[in-house]
Amino acid sequence: MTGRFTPGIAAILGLLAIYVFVAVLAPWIVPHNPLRQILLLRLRPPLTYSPSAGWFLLGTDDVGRDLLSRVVDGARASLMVGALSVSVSLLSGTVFGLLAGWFRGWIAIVVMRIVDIVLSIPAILLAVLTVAVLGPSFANLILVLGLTRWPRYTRVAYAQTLQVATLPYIRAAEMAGAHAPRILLRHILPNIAGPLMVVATTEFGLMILFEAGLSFLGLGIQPPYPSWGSIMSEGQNYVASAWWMTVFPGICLFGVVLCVNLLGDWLRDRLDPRAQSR
Amino acid sequence: MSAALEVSDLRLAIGGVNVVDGIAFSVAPGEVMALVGESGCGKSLTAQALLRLLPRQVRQTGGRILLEGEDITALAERRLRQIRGRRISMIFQEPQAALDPLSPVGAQVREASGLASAAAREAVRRMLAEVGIADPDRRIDQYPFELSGGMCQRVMIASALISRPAVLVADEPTTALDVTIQAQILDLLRRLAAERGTAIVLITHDMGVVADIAERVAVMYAGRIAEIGPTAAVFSRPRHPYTALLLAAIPRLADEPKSRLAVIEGSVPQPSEYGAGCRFVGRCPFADARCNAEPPPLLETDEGHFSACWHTERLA
Amino acid sequence: MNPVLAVDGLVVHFPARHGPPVRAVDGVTFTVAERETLGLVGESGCGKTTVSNAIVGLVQPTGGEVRVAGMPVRGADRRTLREIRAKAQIVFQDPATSLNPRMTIGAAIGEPLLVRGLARGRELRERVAALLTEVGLRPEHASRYPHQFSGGQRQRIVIARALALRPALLLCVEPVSALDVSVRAQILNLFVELQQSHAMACLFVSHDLAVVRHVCDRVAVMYLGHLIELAPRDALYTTPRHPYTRALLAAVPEPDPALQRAKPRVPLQGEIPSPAAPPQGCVFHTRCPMAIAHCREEVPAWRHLGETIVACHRAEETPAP
Amino acid sequence: PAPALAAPKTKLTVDLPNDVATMDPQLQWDTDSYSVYRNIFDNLVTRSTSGKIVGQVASSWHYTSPTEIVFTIRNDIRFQDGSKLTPADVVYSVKRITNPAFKSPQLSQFDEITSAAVTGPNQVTLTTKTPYPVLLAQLVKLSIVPKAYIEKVGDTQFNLHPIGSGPYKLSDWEHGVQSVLSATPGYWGGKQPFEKVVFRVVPQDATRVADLRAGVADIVRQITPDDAKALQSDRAVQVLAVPTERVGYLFINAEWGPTKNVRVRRAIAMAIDRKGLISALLGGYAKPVSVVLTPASFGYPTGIKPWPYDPQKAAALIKAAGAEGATLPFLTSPAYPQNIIQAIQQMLDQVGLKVVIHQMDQASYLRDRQGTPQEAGSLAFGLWSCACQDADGTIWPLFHTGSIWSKYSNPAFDKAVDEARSTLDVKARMADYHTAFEILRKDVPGVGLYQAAAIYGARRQLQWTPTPNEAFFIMDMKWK
Amino acid sequence: MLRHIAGRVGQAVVTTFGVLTLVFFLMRLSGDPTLLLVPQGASAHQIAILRHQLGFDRPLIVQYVAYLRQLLQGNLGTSLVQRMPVASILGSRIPYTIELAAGSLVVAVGIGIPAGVAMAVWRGSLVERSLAALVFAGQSMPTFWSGILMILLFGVVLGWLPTSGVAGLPSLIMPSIALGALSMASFARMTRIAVLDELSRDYVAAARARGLSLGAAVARHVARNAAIPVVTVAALEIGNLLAGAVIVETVFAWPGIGQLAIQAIAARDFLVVQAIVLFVSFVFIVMNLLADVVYAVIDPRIRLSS
Ligand SMILES: Nc1ncnc2c1ncn2[C@@H]1O[C@H](COP(=O)(O)OP(=O)(O)OP(=O)(O)O)[C@@H](O)[C@H]1O
Ligand SMILES: Nc1ncnc2c1ncn2[C@@H]1O[C@H](COP(=O)(O)OP(=O)(O)OP(=O)(O)O)[C@@H](O)[C@H]1O
Ligand SMILES: [Mg+2]
Ligand SMILES: [Mg+2]
Repeated sequence: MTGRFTPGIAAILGLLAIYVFVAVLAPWIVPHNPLRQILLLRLRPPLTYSPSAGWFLLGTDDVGRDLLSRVVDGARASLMVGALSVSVSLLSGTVFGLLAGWFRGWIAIVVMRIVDIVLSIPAILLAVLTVAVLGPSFANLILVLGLTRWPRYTRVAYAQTLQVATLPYIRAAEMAGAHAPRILLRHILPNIAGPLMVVATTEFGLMILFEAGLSFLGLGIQPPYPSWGSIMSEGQNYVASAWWMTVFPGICLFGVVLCVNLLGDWLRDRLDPRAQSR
Repeated sequence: MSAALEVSDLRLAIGGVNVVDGIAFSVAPGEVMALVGESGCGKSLTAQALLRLLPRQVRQTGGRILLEGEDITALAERRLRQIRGRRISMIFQEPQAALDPLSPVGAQVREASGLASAAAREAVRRMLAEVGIADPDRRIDQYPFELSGGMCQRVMIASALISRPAVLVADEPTTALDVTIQAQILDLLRRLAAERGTAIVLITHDMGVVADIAERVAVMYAGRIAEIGPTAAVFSRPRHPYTALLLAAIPRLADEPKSRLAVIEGSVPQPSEYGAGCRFVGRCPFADARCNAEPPPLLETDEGHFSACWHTERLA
Repeated sequence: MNPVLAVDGLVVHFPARHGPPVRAVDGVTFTVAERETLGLVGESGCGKTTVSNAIVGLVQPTGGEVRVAGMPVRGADRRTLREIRAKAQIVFQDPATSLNPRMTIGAAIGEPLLVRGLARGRELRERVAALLTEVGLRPEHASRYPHQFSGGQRQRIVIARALALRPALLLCVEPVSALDVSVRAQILNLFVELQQSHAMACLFVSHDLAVVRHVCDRVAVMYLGHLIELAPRDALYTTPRHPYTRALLAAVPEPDPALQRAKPRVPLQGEIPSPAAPPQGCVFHTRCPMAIAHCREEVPAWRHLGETIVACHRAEETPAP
Repeated sequence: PAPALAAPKTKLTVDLPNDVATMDPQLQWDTDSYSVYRNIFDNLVTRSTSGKIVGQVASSWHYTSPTEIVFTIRNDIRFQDGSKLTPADVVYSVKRITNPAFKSPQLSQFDEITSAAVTGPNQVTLTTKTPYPVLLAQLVKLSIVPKAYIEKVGDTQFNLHPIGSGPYKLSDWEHGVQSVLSATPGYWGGKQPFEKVVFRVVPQDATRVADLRAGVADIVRQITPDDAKALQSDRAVQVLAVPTERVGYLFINAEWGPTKNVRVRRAIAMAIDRKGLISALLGGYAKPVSVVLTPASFGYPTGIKPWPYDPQKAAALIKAAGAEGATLPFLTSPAYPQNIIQAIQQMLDQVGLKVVIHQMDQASYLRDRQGTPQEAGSLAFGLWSCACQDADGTIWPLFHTGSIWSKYSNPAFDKAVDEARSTLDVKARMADYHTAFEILRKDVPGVGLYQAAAIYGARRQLQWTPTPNEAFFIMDMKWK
Repeated sequence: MLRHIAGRVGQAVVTTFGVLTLVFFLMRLSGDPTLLLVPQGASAHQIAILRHQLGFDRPLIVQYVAYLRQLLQGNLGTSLVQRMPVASILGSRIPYTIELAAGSLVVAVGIGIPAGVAMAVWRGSLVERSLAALVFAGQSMPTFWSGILMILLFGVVLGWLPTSGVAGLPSLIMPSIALGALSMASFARMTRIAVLDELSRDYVAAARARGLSLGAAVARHVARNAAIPVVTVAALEIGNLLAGAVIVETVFAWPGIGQLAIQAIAARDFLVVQAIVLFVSFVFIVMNLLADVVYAVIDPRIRLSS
């Protein structure tokens, strides 16, 4: 992989950096307390000014909270959901895939059967079920998303491991006398990381959307804390009367999903040498 | 006798670097001309340029390609389509990869014939028989995976020759094959050139193959032709230090075992490392300031034998 | 004197998903003595790679026995296998894929020493530096990654890694086939030098008869999983006994137009049969210009003709050179 | 798409948030199922528009003793299969729902009844364990089912193809899609206003409103106050709202956590701005209540003042109780209005508590809320309706010692509600409930917030007055 | 081929069994439906009675064995909430589910695959970029939002399409688009990659060297080769379209099994949930088998080597 960056990818990374920056700094840059309700000022349109409370640039929500502050603060939850749940499933999925691909035999059979099992329950059902069992908390939300999505990584890691394991340098490591953990971690993992990262970027956006879906079903981020998904699902009954409640978080969500997906496609094209020619 | 193919000053660039830099050669009908050189020197790009099928990143920045006297460098894609496979065709290094795994080989040969169904089948059958495929009636409906590498290469050759093109470009047609099969394929090419008068541009990096089949040989180094001439002359009296060293570096059955082979120190430069002068300069025993500064022109040293070296005389 | 490597009746079958198993290696016997280099030649798919993999336990033999420095490879447990691999090292064909692209070459060369606890820290660095020098590279290259080297240099690195444990046996599987002509000579020279300085036993696998002749003392010829001829170098090249060996020698194009065009041109007919369904009798009879009815029925026994061992019913009729 | 304004429409299209769970009226008691099957079956007694209990299948009744009540059954009623409705059917209906083996979820509403018997040509006598004043109110929910038919086809078939004596019969039930009712000719109660009634299942609030505005539906159940407000600008539709017997209340755990301290509970009661909630979030569609009961129910006390809204005093009280910054888990589920819960949370936070919302799915919520005091959290918001319009159905289960909902125990309160439960004397009951509510005011195991409204959106031409018990009786509707 | 199919079916049985077991225990860990079935004022004693009657006080393993036994007799049981045979509940929903899945598949395949091919063939051009924007738009809007927007626009404001319900083709359009958008994105990406992959192979160059235009080479050779990975995605996607449509079904009041599943989970209607999961894994199995058949039709290596 050469480190050549096109202007497009620089813009994407820049935008993502801004998102992360805003999310991290949210507590210091929000104009209002994102949780503070002013019931008398509910459902106000963008650019509302109140002499007592000041400007509400993006308007207010259905209990009179500043939408801008909530969208900014919600970036944190949404990005965290994306990042953490992807990490959880990436980590567990990769470990299983590596083990199955390396040891093959019954380990692979068991792991890949479990993968089939989890994959053949629609993710949203599995998520709802698991939230119902575990109860909703941020940690459980991450766990649930991780639990339902790890098989995707396992499949990729498995296929890649099978492929890489036949390469001569793995043979050479065996010849050197390296034990399985070393081969897996030092030799195979770094070389299958690329395709896994590609999956991870696609999943990142999906996870944010997934949380929005769970919020719609009332099982996402715990109120009153905002995430883009929960803001939008609170706003879905006001699509006609208070469009701003869904449009602004929607735009943010669109931006992030777009960026990470473009990043993923870029990575994929970079990492696949064949896609470069012709 | 006019040339079947005449290439002059061909230049191909990738991202501003001339990877192929002013190549010229011609091939007469019925002649086999070999293009040899190390990996990455631009052989395949040259071959692709001859059919105007260059990869997206590669642009032709100069030169002319005359196919039976007609300049095809400026032709539109639609006209080119009528030329490719009809008047100039190509066979590839990996015969199995160059055939669509999902369609029967007969259909792929027919594709090149441009004939309608009933007549086509018979033509394909005859062509397959001509390239030495036993039992063509059965093979015609088989898929590439059911054929061995050698047979696939024959199918490729059949599909390349079914429209009786004037020129056949063969890019390392035997590298992926076993020596005994290679001998069969080379025999076949030799025969076809002789019988049909097809001009063959044979790309290879195997000096043995060149010695076996080519009447003339062009030795490429880093995107340029170092030496070109009749095969016998080039092998017996190489006029370029690269050719000379290359020939000396090959172990031969007649050599003393375990003797030290001559080596060319260093490795082929990357296109990004090309300097202003001779591209062999970093590895050449004769290199001097002039070699560094000025690219040597390709000059005739003997009858039909050209070399691009400032020090040709030192090899005599 | 005990041979460093003894292969005795080695059989390796790969089970196939559909149909009969692939008989990749079907009864191969030979030995390699100390300081000796044995060449193993044959066409693609004849089982050369499988033999070498079986020797170091990278594939499990179906039958027969392999001993490296006296240790049986078949059924070896993990620890013995590790020990065997300390004695026998492999150089693979493609230097590009033989090195982990995400590991510095210093780490790659030092890995055998490190994971076996033979050296670490400074000592490891010094030994890696010495190995690099030995194969003609510079110690400061240790911190670079494989993609920063040319093919020839990479093959040197791979050889350095194989030498790290000072093996008694070096298996070279097509070590120069992926290299350019000009670089190939460098590696062959290095190989001949190492042979002399290290006094190793070598198994040199290749399909290039000229290269094998250049570096080997004895040569074994395989066809379709079977060993068909085994002879000292000069005997093989001057008086090949098996019709296949002869055909092979005839098919190698000599890089000399005068010589090459003077060669008799009688290429072998037909295709190589599938190792999943090898012919009855002599495996070569389908393509053999000398085949008679007997060849189709009976597997030829080993014959000793001078120093040559050959498996052909008509070996005695071989025309004199 | 249905035409919006065809003048003499004989079809009524209704959007309900949920599908009918069962058509068997004795199996399910949710508002959506009831909205449909109420029209297929007649009940023993019913409530008039003014809320008074009046006869339906029974024309009259009288107590022969405090535990014995005799109903006179009308003899002009026929089931939809043509057979006559007899006292035996009434007895069968009672016995069926009170038979434990039948596993009716409504069993506990009727299990005070110990026997039912035909005691005359048109007479049925019910006997209760003890004097049971709420009996009639409960019998409002007793649909009369045909004995012979059920015995013939079995419970499962009956559920799929119910036959009742009501104004409409089920002509098609596409599960999850819609139920279609058509008018039964010669209904004893008079001519039906529509030939056909279609109940569609539309779970999403916004979609129901869209259906109404696009003319796909004529009347939609359960819309939000905000939607109601928005609909007022649409000239083609109207909003029909009625205060119901459903009370919005805040449960406070008196047996666990910081709220074990009564001063904290009182502070909570004083921290909540009922009027603010109602005007801002409920668009005025609700009325404040002073206790955990609505005026639509028997027993609503006069003269009991709720704790005044006084955040300063509340904060001081919490400080005094040493509960400043205490963490209060607030259990809830998506079934409850989120904005109200979040508003309450903020109100309590402002007086120095730290309220943490635990939102889970309804089943888990019920499991925890009805579990041990430790599991039940400190707070929960509820919307309670017993469908009997009697205090007994509300404060007994909510606060009586040992009830699964109750995390509170006070013998004096228990005594008052127990007494009110076993006398038929209206005055005595009123007094008992007054006592009980006094105790609740003092102990604050819960805070009554508001009397919820049922809000319907309908085409402007539809004429109907919704009732406090949320019965959806088509006979009361008509086109203008 | 037969042996292969037998093997597949064997795997499928294991998978189904696993799914069922997982869901069985997961459901029961989350509590039982008794509390949802009793009226609000029920006492602890009454709840205990009902729980006993429903059999939820038995050890889990006993319940599990009983369920399996019943299942082996081909009996899916009776819904606790609806008191109806689960088979008939499911049966009434499946046609709608299939209808919606088919509709969204038409959207997903009809837009996704051509878009993917175009993106690969015109790689790096404006065409690719504008199609990518479409794909990403489809992939980054929560369906509940895009659904309601569509309802308001096409249903209420323009009045072109019914706002909800199942009245024939017009009412299928919006839910199909809302649901198909996400899959459309998957198909487009997958197709793009598969086609790019194939375009870089020698046989494409060889076909062009024979005089085929790029378009003809794509149509004759690339399309079929690229179809193999796409078929794999299709098998997975169809499964997701079936029961993953929860939100779209809720928004559009579409009575599919996704909505049923969520309601059944909320009501802890165990048997219904289990039956749905059985159905979905059955569909997965059928889809995978179908994919195998398609592979065999497309690929002679599979067809002829067995
Ligand atoms: N599609 C491409 N994109 C970028 N660079 C390319 C492309 N194709 C070839 N090149 C570069 O052009 C140069 C010449 O390549 P070419 O394939 O013609 O070499 P070759 O002589 O055929 O080598 P080989 O013997 O390995 O086939 C090399 O440096 C190669 O890296
Ligand atoms: N892991 C395997 N599974 C199944 N068949 C195999 C396996 N490895 C090798 N074979 C088959 O065994 C036969 C011998 O293979 P091997 O790689 O040893 O040949 P080779 O002589 O090294 O050929 P080449 O010159 O092409 O490298 C071939 O037909 C090959 O297809
Ligand atoms: Mg090439
Ligand atoms: Mg090999």
